[in-house]
Amino acid sequence: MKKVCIIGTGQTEVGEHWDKSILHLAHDAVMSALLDAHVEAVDALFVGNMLSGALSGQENLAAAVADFSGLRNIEAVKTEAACASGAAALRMGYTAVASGLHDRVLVLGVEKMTNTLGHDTTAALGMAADAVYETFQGVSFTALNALMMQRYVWQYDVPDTGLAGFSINAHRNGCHNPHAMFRHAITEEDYGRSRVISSPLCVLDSSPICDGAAAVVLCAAGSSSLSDGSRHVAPVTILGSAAATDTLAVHDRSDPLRLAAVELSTQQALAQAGASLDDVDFLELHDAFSILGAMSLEAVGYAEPGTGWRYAMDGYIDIEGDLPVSTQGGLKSRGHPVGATGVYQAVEAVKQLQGLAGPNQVPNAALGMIQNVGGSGASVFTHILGI
Amino acid sequence: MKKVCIIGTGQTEVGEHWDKSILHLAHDAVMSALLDAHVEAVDALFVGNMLSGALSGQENLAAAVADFSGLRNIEAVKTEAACASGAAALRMGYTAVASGLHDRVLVLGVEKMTNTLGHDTTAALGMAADAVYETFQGVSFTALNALMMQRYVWQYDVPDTGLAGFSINAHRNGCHNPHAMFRHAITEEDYGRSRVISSPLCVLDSSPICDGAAAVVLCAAGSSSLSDGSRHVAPVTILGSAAATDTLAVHDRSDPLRLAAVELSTQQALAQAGASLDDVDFLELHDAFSILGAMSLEAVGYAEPGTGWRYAMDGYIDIEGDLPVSTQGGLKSRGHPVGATGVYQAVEAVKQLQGLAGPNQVPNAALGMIQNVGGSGASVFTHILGI
Amino acid sequence: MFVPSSWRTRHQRYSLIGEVCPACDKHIFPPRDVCPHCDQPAGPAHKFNGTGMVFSYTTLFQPPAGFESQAPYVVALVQLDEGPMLTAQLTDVEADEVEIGMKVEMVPRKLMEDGPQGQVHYCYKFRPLWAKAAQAGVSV
Amino acid sequence: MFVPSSWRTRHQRYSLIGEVCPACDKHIFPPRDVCPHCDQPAGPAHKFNGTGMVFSYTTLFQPPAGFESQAPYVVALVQLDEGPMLTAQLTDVEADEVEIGMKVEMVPRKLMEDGPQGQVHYCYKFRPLWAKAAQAGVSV
Ligand SMILES: [Zn+2]
Ligand SMILES: [Zn+2]
Repeated sequence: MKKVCIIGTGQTEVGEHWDKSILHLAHDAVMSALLDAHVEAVDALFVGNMLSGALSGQENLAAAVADFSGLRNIEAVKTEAACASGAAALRMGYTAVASGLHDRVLVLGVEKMTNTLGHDTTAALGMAADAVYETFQGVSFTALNALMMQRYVWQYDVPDTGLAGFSINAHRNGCHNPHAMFRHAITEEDYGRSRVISSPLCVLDSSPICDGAAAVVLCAAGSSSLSDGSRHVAPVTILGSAAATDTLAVHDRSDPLRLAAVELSTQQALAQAGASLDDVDFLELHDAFSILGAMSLEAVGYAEPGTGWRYAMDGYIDIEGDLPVSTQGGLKSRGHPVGATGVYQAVEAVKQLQGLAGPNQVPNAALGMIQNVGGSGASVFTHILGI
Repeated sequence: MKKVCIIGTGQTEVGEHWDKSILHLAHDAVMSALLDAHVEAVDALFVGNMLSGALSGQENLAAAVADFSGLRNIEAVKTEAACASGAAALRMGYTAVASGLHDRVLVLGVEKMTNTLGHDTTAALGMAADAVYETFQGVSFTALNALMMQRYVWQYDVPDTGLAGFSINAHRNGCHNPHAMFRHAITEEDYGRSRVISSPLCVLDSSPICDGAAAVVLCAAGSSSLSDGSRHVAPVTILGSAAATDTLAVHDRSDPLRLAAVELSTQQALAQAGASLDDVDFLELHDAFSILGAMSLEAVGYAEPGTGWRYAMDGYIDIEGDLPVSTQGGLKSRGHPVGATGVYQAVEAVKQLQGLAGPNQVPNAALGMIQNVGGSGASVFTHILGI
Repeated sequence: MFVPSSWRTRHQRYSLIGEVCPACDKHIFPPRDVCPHCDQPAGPAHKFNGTGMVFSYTTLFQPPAGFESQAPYVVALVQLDEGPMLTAQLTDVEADEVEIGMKVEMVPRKLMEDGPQGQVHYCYKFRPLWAKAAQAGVSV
Repeated sequence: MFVPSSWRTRHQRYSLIGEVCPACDKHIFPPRDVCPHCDQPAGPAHKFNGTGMVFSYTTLFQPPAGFESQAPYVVALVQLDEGPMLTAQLTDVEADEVEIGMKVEMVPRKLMEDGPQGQVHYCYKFRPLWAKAAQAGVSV
């Protein structure tokens, strides 16, 4: 297999883009990434997206994006793995280049969520869960996370604002990310006063409904694309790429508080990269809800079961901490445009590794892990990037 | 790149499976393919599907299928390229094995269309076209094909039942395919009397709304999977795989009667296979509508522009003809369960190459081309299989 | 919910019909083609007795489309006595009375309507087990 | 159609606002970020004069959801005088009077309603060009 590099990144601000269609958002990210990579054309386009059908009435999305962005006639495919659709596209792009099939590909994650009313969007997001035995019962996607959180808090005796640390950290980091949706800090008191959406889960446990698009250009190491003299930053290498699944429904897991697919894909990605958890300088995890932050820290292997929440409370995940997490605001503060999130994580990791992360720069960051979770843990993709 | 073989196939009967959910259909095809391949496990699952969200309320589909079919914890991704979603999954599976990333993968195409009322299904299929500038105008997907057909018939002076040959051929072949939805022959008179859906396009120009699932097991040549002594048929090799796109909207093409992406992907697939059109022993083309049959024969290169329809009238595409087309009934007679179709084509091509095509066997078939078209020509995947 | 899907799952939703695996004897709900415990073909139908325990619960204040008029309502992960867990609404109980470990029993109830002219969907819900005892005039 | 999408495309749908490419001078409809002819950034707004020719047409008898009450109706590929082609309904004309090559002109018309309480959507439709002449009392 060929070594695969990321040679350019692009991203739109995450937020409510009432004036932009899904194709306009996609185009903005595509153009920034091509510009950043100093290339005009690519061999193929992989688009991560979950909800273009439900929320924009548009399928055949990858061809639509290629057409609208002037990438005429190239191969274009959309990948769907619920909230992990973006990382799925990254992995398809990685595979296409690693195989030698293509020399240079573009990976795009895009989601347009502000086309519909709140409860329609809520229902559409529910399609990530079991349609008959979860969603049909009136359970929202948020409620599934609330069910995990309620049990977690009970089982591990977590105090009232015990999970606040993930959101506080995310918002602190998001303040300095010009592409983040929320750029204000929050306190434990704010968290404590936050409105409950699905008990015990509150607004400040939850990532927002938003629009966004992010893109990366991949090419094979040693490719002529890399030798362009005009490039002034070092390319980042994808050292590990892995995917795993778990039961679709939370209730079908022997332990609903264990993210088995996170565990498995982490181990596979680390093995491929020849790295251990100690080598990871920062972690972009899938903090769509605080509880996923805690359970992910445990499943990845940094924390024992039931202790993940403590790590967020004692500075461990700060930019200056042992393991910086969600360094550009994560899903909570940067925002979680569902199918785009996995590619935002890649864009942010590239900037960390290139030393371009601004006030949120992790000192001497050489190895980053990014993790994108689809559904309540059913589809998980882990990538390890290095410089 | 590694050489990729197909070592097992599975398919459900195409039809109206009121008693089966999308997951049950998927499971049936998955199990048949694993059984046929004499393997119990695979490394990854690629699922081609367009409408699971709109018509079953289920996304995260690949994880759902992996879970329901007992393929627990493996990588699973859904690919969407409208009606070409199945071939997109085949190409992703091909790439995963060719790269060396996986030794053995399962490619599934599945569509469940009989969950909704006719006009809702019609609207859902319209998502393959431009949501704002085509579908929103009240144009169905069928109507877009009717627009191409009307112009074609006018521009090339085609007689009233001039395009009948594709459907007649498809139905003749479908008679002998136990998995086909329609197993009755039709005549030119039947065609002439057929009810008009969108003028001049009639029912017998059009593939049916239906359910179905098909699967193939891929593995790397030289893999231990291949040396299983219990296998009694030779594996088929994927000699060429290519993808191309065109404008999403028919009205955006400089020549709306030219399928540019068909042309491009055919040339690329042939080049990779080191083959020419003369080497192709049979062609599974995307005859969702008769007009696509005619235009495809032209874009692939067998017929001059405006003459494709004649080839279907004079025996050229019969099983005994120069270029057998839609040898198991094609989309018209076997049926077109949208995202499953590309994988049905692969299953049928494998059987032709293995000499297992029964009454529809093409003598000495050694090289077959299969082509899957998404939207009105926007996404096209061409594969060349050989034995 | 789509009408054919509603029809296909009626036995599960009205009567908690699942399976017992012939290979490993584990109980399975909902029925599957493959046993999730031993990967063998799943087995003959089994009607669950309908009693279980609340594994977790939540009160929804932002319901998805179709459930707007019911909010707030309580949804739980219920572990059935025979083993499997499922997701279901709780009924006949105030949100603040629910706790993890609470014994519950299945009752078929109206779940939702697909709009004013649409199909009315029924499904299992669960209520506190003492309700049955209380109805029978028996103390628990 | 989704309300924000309807708002975003109002100028195109009510007034046929497209673009002229500053690099290659070609006319573009609908507006795009990239010129489909020369791949340069697409250009300033251009209001199309609204006349064109039927490139192809079809009468729909099986309409998609939302258009049931209108069927049968005629949809055409219309080539605008300035070059671009678009897909639109024909109006003020019987289905059997339509032919390829027929001159047409744009008229804004009601396209559909999102249900009895939903938004009413307006859009360009096209009618035979003689209608304009006839209204003005001019023979063509
Ligand atoms: Zn078992
Ligand atoms: Zn131009």
